[in-house]
Amino acid sequence: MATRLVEVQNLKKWFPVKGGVFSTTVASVKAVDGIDFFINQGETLSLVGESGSGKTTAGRTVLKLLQPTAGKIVYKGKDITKLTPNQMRPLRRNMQIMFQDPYGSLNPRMPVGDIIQEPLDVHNVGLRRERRKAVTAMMETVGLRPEYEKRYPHEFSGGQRQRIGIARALILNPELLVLDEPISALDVSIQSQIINLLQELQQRLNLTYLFIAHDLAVVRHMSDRVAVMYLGKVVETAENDELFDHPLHPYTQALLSAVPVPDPEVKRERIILQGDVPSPVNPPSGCHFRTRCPYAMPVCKEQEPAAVEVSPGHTVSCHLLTKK
Amino acid sequence: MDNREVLVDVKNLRTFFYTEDGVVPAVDGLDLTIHRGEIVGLVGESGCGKSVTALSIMRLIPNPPGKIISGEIIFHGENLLKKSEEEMRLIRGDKISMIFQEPMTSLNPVFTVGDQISEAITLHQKTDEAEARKRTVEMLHLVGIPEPERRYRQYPHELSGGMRQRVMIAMALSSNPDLLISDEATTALDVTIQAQILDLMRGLQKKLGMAILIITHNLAVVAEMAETIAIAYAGKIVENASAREIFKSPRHPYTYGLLQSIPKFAERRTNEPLPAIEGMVPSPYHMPNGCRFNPRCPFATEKCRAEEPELVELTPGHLVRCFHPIEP
Amino acid sequence: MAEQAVAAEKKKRSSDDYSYVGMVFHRLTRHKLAMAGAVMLILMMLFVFVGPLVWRADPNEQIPGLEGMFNPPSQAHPLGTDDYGRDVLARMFFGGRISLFIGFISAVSATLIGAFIGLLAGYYGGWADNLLMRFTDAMLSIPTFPLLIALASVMGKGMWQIIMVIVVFGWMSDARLVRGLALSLKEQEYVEAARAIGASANRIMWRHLFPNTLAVLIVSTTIGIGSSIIYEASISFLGFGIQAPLASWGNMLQNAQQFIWNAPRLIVYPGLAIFITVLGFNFFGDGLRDAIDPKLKL
Amino acid sequence: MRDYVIRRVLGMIPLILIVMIVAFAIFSLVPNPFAALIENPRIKKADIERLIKAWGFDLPWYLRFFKWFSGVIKGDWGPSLLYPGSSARDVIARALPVTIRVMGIEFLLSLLIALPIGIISAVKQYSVTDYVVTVFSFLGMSMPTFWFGLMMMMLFSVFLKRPSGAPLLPAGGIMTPGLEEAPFWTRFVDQLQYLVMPVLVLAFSSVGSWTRYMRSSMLEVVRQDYIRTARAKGVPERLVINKHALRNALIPIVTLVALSVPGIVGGASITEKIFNIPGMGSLIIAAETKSDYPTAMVGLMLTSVLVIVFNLIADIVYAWVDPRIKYS
Repeated sequence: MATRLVEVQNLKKWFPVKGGVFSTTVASVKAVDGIDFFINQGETLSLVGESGSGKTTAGRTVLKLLQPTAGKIVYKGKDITKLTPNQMRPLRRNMQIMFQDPYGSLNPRMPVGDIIQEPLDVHNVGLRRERRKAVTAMMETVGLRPEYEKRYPHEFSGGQRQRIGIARALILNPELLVLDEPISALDVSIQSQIINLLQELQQRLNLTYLFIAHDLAVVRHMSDRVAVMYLGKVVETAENDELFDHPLHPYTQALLSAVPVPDPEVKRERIILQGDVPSPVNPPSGCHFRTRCPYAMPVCKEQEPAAVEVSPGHTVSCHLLTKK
Repeated sequence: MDNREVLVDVKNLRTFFYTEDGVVPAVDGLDLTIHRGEIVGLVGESGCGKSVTALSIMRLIPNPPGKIISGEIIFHGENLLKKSEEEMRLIRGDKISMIFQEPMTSLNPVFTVGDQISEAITLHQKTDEAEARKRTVEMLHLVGIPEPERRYRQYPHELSGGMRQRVMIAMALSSNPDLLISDEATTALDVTIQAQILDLMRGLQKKLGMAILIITHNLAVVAEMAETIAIAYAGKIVENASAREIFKSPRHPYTYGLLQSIPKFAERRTNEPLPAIEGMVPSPYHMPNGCRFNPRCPFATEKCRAEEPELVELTPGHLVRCFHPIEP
Repeated sequence: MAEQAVAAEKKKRSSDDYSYVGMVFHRLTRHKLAMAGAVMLILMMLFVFVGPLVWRADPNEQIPGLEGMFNPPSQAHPLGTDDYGRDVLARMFFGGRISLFIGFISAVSATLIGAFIGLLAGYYGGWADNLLMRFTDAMLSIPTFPLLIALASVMGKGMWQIIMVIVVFGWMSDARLVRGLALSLKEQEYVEAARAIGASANRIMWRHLFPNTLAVLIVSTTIGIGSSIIYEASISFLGFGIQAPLASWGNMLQNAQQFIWNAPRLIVYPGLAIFITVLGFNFFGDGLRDAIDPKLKL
Repeated sequence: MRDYVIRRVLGMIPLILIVMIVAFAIFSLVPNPFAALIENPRIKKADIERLIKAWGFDLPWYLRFFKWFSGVIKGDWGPSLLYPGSSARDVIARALPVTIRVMGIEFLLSLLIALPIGIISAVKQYSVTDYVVTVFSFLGMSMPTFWFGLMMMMLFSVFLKRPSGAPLLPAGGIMTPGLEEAPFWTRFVDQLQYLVMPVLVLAFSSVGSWTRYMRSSMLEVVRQDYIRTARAKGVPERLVINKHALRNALIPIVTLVALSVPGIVGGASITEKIFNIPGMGSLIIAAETKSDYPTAMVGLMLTSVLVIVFNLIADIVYAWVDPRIKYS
């Protein structure tokens, strides 16, 4: 049995909406609205969803970059939900994040050597000389030429910048790495280079990935398990092949069928969802997906569906499955 | 092979940008043919010149710094590059329309969507205001916007991304163009919304019969939409064939590499690394000599480094710019 | 073969590889107005700092008697003499030094104070932001000039007092500017990355946010020097600034105003000097703004 | 929106209080005007002490502030020390119309000149016109008004004379004494001559900065995507600028205009002093140098409150012209 590295229970992250004469909180953006998932050591869990699904917020809340509104985050058996930023600091060595935007995620006024070294400085790891050596070694690991350490981010291409981001995230030898859409801003021919690098590093360093993405083809290639999010909720979780071969939630089914396939010979039956994702300030009652669901029933409006484990490791939150 | 009438024929187009840091040959000898009622996909990575091609056809290259240096764009038998600005204006939005990547920033924030569509109608058709308004509501209905009467009075920021792109499409199709250029029109949208918009475009194409030039970096999108696909690399077309040929037997090493490198959605997971194309897109200021793909090409020879290959028809309808095309 | 590759690599390092400062400098040298401004400022500096080495006259030495007053330009006095029979050229040198010094010190201090307040407000947000920004708003809604005069008359009329006064009323625009920048910068992913590695608030503010506001602050200081010089001159012109016999361009002008009918040229010199200096800073600052603005680059 | 306005109006109260206290605190440091009377042997010491007590100068400044402020709230703005026998309110009421006339004309004139020039300059960026406009804007912005005023005076009042030998334009004041009872047109022409120089001096510098604002706002807008969309649908260039771009470019300008209105009331101290105009600017400075704090404080309060009020108005106007902004 694999060891659980992270477990998240009923996690909520609401952002207040201010208004009224005295600027009081009049509503909340329910970005993450009660989700559960776990990640085993050494595996890749993908959080999949469209914009507004809350997947990015979920990733940042797990790292406590955002303070959760409710729920529990357990890291290696330890509840870290209530830790203050100061108490979190030593733990940050074990959990790192890599960002989507290769331009915005590197400080344009810092040479890349300093960018990669900064985590060592912050955590006071080793002597100054040793830190520089570690930086050199790390640059080689991610496929950057160490002699470029004096250069600034704008002198690198998008793919190289993402390598710098990986180097910064890995220099403290973390266990958990949150990958927040790490390749979606890259050119097609560069994406595969970064995917390969991430997979190679995972095997070599026994890393655990929380992979946040919307590109389902990449998710299928990268993940061990997949959790599908819709409007702040996880609607379905399963092993990779199980989810793609037997999607059970109507939203997952629609999502998978909407993905265009790079093969003109394949003609698939497509489920075209009607309408747009509702506002997370005022999500529909009951099941959040019911307003766009082709199978919506009266009960969906009244009651929120509970997560049901339909087969080992495959959980779905849908009234269609509980009705029988 | 294709007996349909040629609608647009781009020949040896060169569009350069003169920046402070040097000359950028964004489009450098590009050829492209679009037939009446055909959906053509123009695919490439950033910097390959695909958007500049679209703006060149529209004659919307900002000058300075950009300039169309040479070439011909034959549309309905006439060279668009020889047209006066006023003649060109009458073609834009009438015979050729265009939709863009960011539906939020592409709509004017201070006018209602109805005003913006009916402006397009009154510009090109002799209609009074009431007629234009009626036609706008029809168009909103046609592109699948519910409650068109109410939406008419709304501002762009009150609509969702998908709705805004529908508004853009309604505006572009309002005068029944012969050619619709879609520049990454679904890139910024979510998968399920992208599916809606692609579905809509396909449906409208069948109904109205216009040709569509789909510009995208997403091979899967053109696989679903296009009959003919042109692959661009560093300002030139490297391969041009029917969609089926491109995906079944790509002949250019770049096309081949690109197809290999994208993860396959329909295949079960393996732990094999993806066959990636090494290196990166060349800097526009320092184009490699010879074939522009040679520094990244596994099959490159001395000849590729010294000479630039021509675009040749290997089999009927299948054009490739390569000295060592991959055998099918 | 390998040598060729190295040569090609070297050749490639032209435009892509400018350091940021190099790139800004490169663009600045192509900016006509910025270069015109630079020339004006260099000439002004030469005039003020090298001039006294060439033309050694005591700015405060008076030629007594009526024949010493209001002399037209001559070999003994290239710009003539003023109402006390003092050498106007020498007074222009020393007045310029004081004006430039006051302009520079007060603009830099105002920018630093503004940047500090703006950074705190922008980074921490919440009540700290509210408090600091309400204070900034209050300071901005006080009409500057009357209070400047009041403060100047209270604090005395020395150079440092003038600098204080200009700083007290000069930091607000920089505070707003930096706050706005800090608000948008802290949404950048590299700031989030710094938080993710456990960097402290101080480190984020000074290592990540501040260096990224620096370029804008330098522009603001450059233009600020120009307006500080005008402030100094205005205060001195109204008689609340630098006091005679010490010369400043402002009080020379104040003095000359009384003699507009008999010696109008005394008005021309200091005013022209202020005008050219301020214009130089404005031209140069605007060019600098264009040079650091990535939006203008293709 | 209503909540927002209420919130902002409530927020204004502490702001005005802070401004008043800061201003009063600074003024209170100015020496007590009656202390100087001790030097005068003809005034009895007891009288001076009575005056000091009546004016509250025996109290610490914060208590004096409360005394003054409660008076202001009750409508008693205190007597003027500068003009014995008049109340501060009367003194201000005399200065206000003078300032509004000069500044109002200057304000409208600057906008009328600057806005079109700024637009042309932006549309023809990098042209000769643009360069000339830019250089002149900078000349205006860098010109020290006191010097420019003196130079103008030298030119129009010292060097240029009428045939009669009188100066071409009067050097200072607002009207020729003795013409108070003259017919309207005579007075009009007379007063107009007094306005020419101050208005020109002030307008030269504000035209400079308004032109820069308009130009940069316009430049920002013309590179937006929706301008490209307008061109792509065939909108004539004239309309692209005058309709699509201008509506957006004016949004920040309207705000700036609203923020500048209080300046019309506050006056321009130095210009008023040079041209000997009995307006608000020179009044406030004269009042504070003569320790006439009731007049100075009322003048300051008036301008500060206007600044704060127009800040709010600017925000409301912003929401009104930009449909994207909805304060909630």
